[in-house]
Amino acid sequence: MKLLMAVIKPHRLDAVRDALTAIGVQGLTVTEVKGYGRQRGHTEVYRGAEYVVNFVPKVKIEIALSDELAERAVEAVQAAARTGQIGDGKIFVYELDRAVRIRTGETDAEAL
Amino acid sequence: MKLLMAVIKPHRLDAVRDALTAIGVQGLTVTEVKGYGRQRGHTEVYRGAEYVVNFVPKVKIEIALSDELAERAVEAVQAAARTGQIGDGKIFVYELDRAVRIRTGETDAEAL
Amino acid sequence: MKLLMAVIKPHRLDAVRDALTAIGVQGLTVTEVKGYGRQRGHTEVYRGAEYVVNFVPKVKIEIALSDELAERAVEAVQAAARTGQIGDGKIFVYELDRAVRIRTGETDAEAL
Amino acid sequence: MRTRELWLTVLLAAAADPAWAADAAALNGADTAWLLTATALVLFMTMPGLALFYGGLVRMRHVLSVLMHCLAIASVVSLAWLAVGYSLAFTADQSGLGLIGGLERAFLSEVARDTLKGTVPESLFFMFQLTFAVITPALIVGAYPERIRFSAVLVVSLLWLLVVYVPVCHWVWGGGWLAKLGVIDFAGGIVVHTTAGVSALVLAGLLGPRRGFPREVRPPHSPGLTVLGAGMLWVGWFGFNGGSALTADGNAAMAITVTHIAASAGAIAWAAMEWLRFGRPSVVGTATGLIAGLATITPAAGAVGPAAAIAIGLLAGLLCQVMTTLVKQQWRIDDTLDVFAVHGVGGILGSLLTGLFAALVLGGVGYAEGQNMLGQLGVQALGVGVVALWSALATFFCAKAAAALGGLRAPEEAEIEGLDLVAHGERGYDLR
Amino acid sequence: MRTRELWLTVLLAAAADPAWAADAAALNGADTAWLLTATALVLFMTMPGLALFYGGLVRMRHVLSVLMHCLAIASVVSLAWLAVGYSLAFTADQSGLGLIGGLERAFLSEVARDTLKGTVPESLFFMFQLTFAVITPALIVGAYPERIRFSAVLVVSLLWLLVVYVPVCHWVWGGGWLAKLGVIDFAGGIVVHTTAGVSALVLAGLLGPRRGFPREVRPPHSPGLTVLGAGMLWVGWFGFNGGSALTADGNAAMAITVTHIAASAGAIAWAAMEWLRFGRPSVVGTATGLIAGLATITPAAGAVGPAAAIAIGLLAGLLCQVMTTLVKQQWRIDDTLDVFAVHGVGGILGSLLTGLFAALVLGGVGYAEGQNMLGQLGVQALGVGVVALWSALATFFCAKAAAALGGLRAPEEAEIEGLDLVAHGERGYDLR
Amino acid sequence: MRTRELWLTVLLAAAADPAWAADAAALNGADTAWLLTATALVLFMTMPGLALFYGGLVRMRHVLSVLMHCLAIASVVSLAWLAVGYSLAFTADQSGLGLIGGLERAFLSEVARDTLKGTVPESLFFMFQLTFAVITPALIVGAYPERIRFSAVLVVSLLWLLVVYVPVCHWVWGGGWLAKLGVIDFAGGIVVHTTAGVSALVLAGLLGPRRGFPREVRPPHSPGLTVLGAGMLWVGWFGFNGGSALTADGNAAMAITVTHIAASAGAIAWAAMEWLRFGRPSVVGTATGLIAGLATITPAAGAVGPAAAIAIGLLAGLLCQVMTTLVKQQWRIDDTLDVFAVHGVGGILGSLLTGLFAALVLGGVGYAEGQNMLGQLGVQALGVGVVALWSALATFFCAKAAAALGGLRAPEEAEIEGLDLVAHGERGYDLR
Ligand SMILES: Nc1ncnc2c1ncn2[C@@H]1O[C@H](COP(=O)(O)OP(=O)(O)O)[C@@H](O)[C@H]1O
Ligand SMILES: Nc1ncnc2c1ncn2[C@@H]1O[C@H](COP(=O)(O)OP(=O)(O)O)[C@@H](O)[C@H]1O
Ligand SMILES: Nc1ncnc2c1ncn2[C@@H]1O[C@H](COP(=O)(O)OP(=O)(O)O)[C@@H](O)[C@H]1O
Repeated sequence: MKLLMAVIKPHRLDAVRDALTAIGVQGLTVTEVKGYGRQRGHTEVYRGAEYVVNFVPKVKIEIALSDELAERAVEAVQAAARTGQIGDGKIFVYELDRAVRIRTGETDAEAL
Repeated sequence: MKLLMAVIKPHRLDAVRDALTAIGVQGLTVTEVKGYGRQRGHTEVYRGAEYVVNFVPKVKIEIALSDELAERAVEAVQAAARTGQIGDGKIFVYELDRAVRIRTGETDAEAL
Repeated sequence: MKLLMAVIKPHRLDAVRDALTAIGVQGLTVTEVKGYGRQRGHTEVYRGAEYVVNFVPKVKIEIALSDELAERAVEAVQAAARTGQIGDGKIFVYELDRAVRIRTGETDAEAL
Repeated sequence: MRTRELWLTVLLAAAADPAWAADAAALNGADTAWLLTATALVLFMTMPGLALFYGGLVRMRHVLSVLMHCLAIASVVSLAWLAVGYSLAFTADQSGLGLIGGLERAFLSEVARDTLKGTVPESLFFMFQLTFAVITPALIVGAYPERIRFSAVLVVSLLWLLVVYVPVCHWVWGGGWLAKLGVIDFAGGIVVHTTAGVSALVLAGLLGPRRGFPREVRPPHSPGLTVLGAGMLWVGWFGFNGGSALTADGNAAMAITVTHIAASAGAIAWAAMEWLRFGRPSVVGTATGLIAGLATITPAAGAVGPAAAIAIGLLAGLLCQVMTTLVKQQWRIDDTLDVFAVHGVGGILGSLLTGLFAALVLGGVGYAEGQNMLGQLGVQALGVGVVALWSALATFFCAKAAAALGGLRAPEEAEIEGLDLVAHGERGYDLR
Repeated sequence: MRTRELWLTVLLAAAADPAWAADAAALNGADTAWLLTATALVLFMTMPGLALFYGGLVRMRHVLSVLMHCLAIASVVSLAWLAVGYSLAFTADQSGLGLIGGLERAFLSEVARDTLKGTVPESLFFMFQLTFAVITPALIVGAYPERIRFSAVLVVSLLWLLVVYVPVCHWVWGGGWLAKLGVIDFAGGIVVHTTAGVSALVLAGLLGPRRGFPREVRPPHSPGLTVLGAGMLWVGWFGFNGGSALTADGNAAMAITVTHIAASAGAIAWAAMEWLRFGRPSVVGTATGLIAGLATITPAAGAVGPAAAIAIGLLAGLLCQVMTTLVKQQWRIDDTLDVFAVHGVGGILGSLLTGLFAALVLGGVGYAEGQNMLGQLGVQALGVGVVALWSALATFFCAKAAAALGGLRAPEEAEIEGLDLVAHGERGYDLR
Repeated sequence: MRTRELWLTVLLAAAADPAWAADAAALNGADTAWLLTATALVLFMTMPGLALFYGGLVRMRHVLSVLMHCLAIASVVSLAWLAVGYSLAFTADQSGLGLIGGLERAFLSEVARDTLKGTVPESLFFMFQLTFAVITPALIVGAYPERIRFSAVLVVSLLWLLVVYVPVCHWVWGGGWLAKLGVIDFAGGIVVHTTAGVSALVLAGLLGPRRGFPREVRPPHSPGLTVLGAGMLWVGWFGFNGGSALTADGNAAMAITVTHIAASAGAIAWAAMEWLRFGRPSVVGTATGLIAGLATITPAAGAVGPAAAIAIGLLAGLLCQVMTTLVKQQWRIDDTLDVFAVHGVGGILGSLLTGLFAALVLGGVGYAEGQNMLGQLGVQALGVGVVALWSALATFFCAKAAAALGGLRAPEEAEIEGLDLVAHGERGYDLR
């Protein structure tokens, strides 16, 4: 099992979710985060002075997947999240040892 | 060392924390997240129209644990978070390479 | 590749980011979280009664790194986040299988 | 209550033409101007003042339900007041017992644009009183947030208006039996605060506490809203107490003066006591002390002087704080936003202190002819006691009726997920 | 409109000294006191009332832009009103056609501290009317949030003031042709709500919908702000309708009475219908019904009685709710905050109902001599129709002008990232 | 200041009965009605207006402390004003030097319900002035948020009231030496804004900047609150300046007119300059320009006409914006919420411009007999200069006293964790 974690632009969330649903992903978890990277933050004007805000609002999604789905999920996320502009974000994948569905106690692939 | 990550219903948080404390877990980190899964979101009425909100508020907890504790922690979380209704959430476990306590520089098991 | 995840005191964030930039880290992702650990929460007075709040505001940072940088990053974070007082937080490191830059499709080290 | 200027005009006019004179005697433009303003100020106290004051104190997931309770009460009570409430409260009791008025003024019938009540249009007097009829059941909202059914709010508030507020209003302000006994209640220590406070306690007891009470309740989700509401209540109270003079003169002016002073003293007393007890004063507490001072001066605002107002405010701040702890920690009654401890206790305390501080020697306006301090205190105690008892009994009945008609308490799921979402299909904040 | 008291003073004074008399006849302190207050109340409706009402309904990332729209309109329109608006609206038409006034009062020239208009200082009349001129284009803000260019807000609002508001105001309130026909519009059912509502619809159509409309729009980001704003509007409307009497007497008093009753009825009707349709009433809906009731009673507030106010409020709550669905779901016009459905429909409905409920038999003040119900209804319909048409046409022209001068619609990036950040360099909340 | 209507009544009455006449001459119901309202409006400016205006501008973790500062100042100053402040400011100086009044009115002694001051009850005059005494030290809150000790707020505010506000108020409004010289300060350009602004600068300097100033300070945590507060200040200012006429007549009317116009012009000027400098206007900036316009017109509101008000507002918006940058970026003084740049500079500018625009040829009311423009400008400059100097010196002393009594600055931990939690045990938002 894999865990796919992606940091994307907030307004791409719906598109990404649709793309994942299309390939059979049934659940995911979303967190609002702030990113720091090549994409610059913005400036805010405040009473005659400009201030720079370094962090950019992003959305992090986490999806637990069977190994087979993982590859396609990476592609799906990349395609749906892409705008072609700096700050589109990253996809990370790592190995999961276990997964449990709390309600039923089912584990691993069945838990997803 | 393991990292246990669980996505649960917000109002089970206190029960889960108590259950973990009971088996000797000393620390954990909590994040507010939104979940998408089998549990449907809700509808909101707004000036003569209904809108569907797909995401459900959830709480994510992350706990670094020694390998021995991990198994019992999974059980403890599952028991405490369970309401038996759809949307109770998931538990994921993965391997940690290292842990450091920032204050003291202690590492691994001692850091937890 | 590694993923370094650290839970730190919120007001150390800028210092940590600066320290990481100094050793060549180019991006990171920040989440607001609440921590539970040895550091006690606070009490709030409300109309003639005191209430205890157990959770402490913390900031979680996640950084994907090449294996080489990982060691130095752990040190940098530890040095910059440390105040010497209880509640300074933890650093966790785990293995990443893959990283993808969404904009370009670059992978692994190039994606960071 | 008339200004002297008007008297004069009348005197002069009376000579010229009797028909004109009667009319001219009646309408005082200045009183009307002030009462129009005061009416707006008292409406402002409920919507949005009280709604925000209470809304800030509850958990985030119930904030809209509290606003909804206040808004719904304001709307529904207004129509009920027009339909029968005003008439029952302010027309004469045919029986002569002074228990309840008649229906002559139902739907304001026979009230035209030029119908007067004292020196002001009767429609204005009706409106001013309406704003009091609205805020009183709205005060009770603080007893039951986070767990009541919305339908129960409507049923209880409407019934309560008719069986508690309207009769008590008639007894004290409508020329009823307490008025005849000479009870002093300038702006509602008995009619508003005692009734609401006692009823809140009863209702909270019947409804049962919130899940987790008292150990695991959460602090206010937005004290800033509460301070905003408290500021509005403070300002609005100038209309509440100042408008109760029904004239634009020194009575109104002194009423707002003592009102303001008591409010300040209440805030200071509460904050000081928190500072001593907990090492730091809170803004929610200070705002609560402010409201305690305001509630407590309310019956006295037409009768006492500024020095007495300081005493009244300080006592209010101290006693009401003690009572919040007592009710919640000792009695274990989840009167969630302390309606009884602040308004009930404040109203009762103020009504009694009015008997004391009305004394000329204490800077007050003195007693009616033939009355003395002891006598007045007795009358005040009687008034408070009977009204408290009646409020408790009648509220019990209202709650039982609501329980029969659809239930009192919201399902547990609503309490957990939030009344906002479950009862109203909305969320308080969508911050993205 | 003068109070009788004043009449009397005048009569007596006239004998003594004619010069004094003319002066004394003119200024009525009580009317002045009330109109000063009413002016403050109506300003309060726009800033902060309406700004918050609207601000709570949009997405978080656009909240400041909405506040900015209201603030900018208030500032810019105020200067334009001083420069030419007031004069064009309220001085006589030299042509005698009653289409538009002259420039004698541009920059309030010749208006000194003791210049009067009726019984009040002319500067006060100017200010009272200014607050109406401000809120009317501000109402239209609800048509275009989340996607309009800031420069377009300024251009459209200024042009619109001059080509729609000022002439219509002259026609109806400035002694123009509709006034001569005997149209009744006490406080702005035609001048304010019909103009704003119809123009909002046209503007929303020309601007196009928000991204994702109608399937993926988001619910209000902070209904609490909306309720706060609604409460302020409610209270402020006492100044709006009560002040329109221009006197502190029974006319003002009855105006606020029917205003309040219609508001309550509107809220109840809207909530009840939601309860039936969706199983639960929402606070945003209830507040919207309140505003619908207020808008609808506005033209009628000087002419109808309390029973009629209930009917007007209930009809408003029902019809306006139906219209929100119709406009958005059927017509597919993204009049985002329902300006047409609430204000436009409310204003039109109220203006027509005024013709009906002004009838003596229905508790109203009756018709002018020689007029009857049918005739009055005809005049009202004519007024509404012509004004709606003119508003639509002229707004089309304003929008085209703004499109030419810098564009109407903000770039897509601004819509996504938020107008707050992109157009104003700010964020609504920085919660850390 | 009396209305003519009243004059007439007096004339007629005088013939009839001299005893009545004296009395009738005195109380004017209309003036009283308006001043009751104005008093409520000015209290509204501080609580909740100013509290929110400032509260929105600070970091989230300090928001409640700012509200607490305003609330505590309002409460504590009110009692101090009752105890000695009012008497020292408004009774005659026995020495004849016009430096400070006596204690005859301490605790309002000898003031009954029918005691008059001019045409209004003295208790009302006391209350109206109280609201000014409250808001002035509350303005200074903007100088020291996010880092001051709560006890220092109390000590500084109380001392400052006694050594700065009360004497200056006596000099200018209490018949003191500046009044005798003929200084014009209609509603507080000198008494309120110059004193508060200069003192804020001194206090900010002594306290030292926030951690991270000026590079790493954070933008306002909730500009919406700030706009809400600004709207309340705008409306409340009608009471501030309009009420300062003390009469319900053309003086009050023209005062609110020029007030409103200057506010609008200030907002426009600030926004336009931001647009030019940064490519986009901000809502926080626009609201700040509005306040700058209001502060600047304050001394002039009784003396100038609408055209002058435009000029005053525009100059205010431009100069105050330049000064915010100057103070923070050049002088490096962390006057956190720009009290000096907005209120101090506005008050000084306005007080000087009053000397200019009072000229009859510029649409003003003209100078006192024997005075001309140059002379008046000289007097204004003298008044401003002396008051600024005295404010600076006396504030230095107040700050040192507070430093001795428990310290000025909060511990670093409180600055980092938030004054809300550390000093008051509360958090601004609990959004779950
Ligand atoms: N090394 C990293 N570790 C974790 N998150 C990162 C890392 N680099 C970038 N990110 C996240 O990805 C987001 C986008 O990265 P950025 O460098 O701005 O643009 P791009 O993805 O186009 O290269 C950042 O805002 C941050 O949240
Ligand atoms: N594959 C997944 N990866 C990550 N999180 C998931 C996944 N599936 C579900 N979740 C999380 O678990 C929550 C509960 O899942 P859901 O399918 O609604 O109910 P259940 O846990 O009863 O099967 C979701 O709201 C989401 O946050
Ligand atoms: N076992 C754990 N797993 C995950 N997070 C932890 C764990 N223990 C502590 N934390 C996080 O680290 C923070 C600091 O820990 P704490 O025990 O308070 O102090 P210290 O880091 O000084 O030992 C906690 O608030 C929590 O967020």
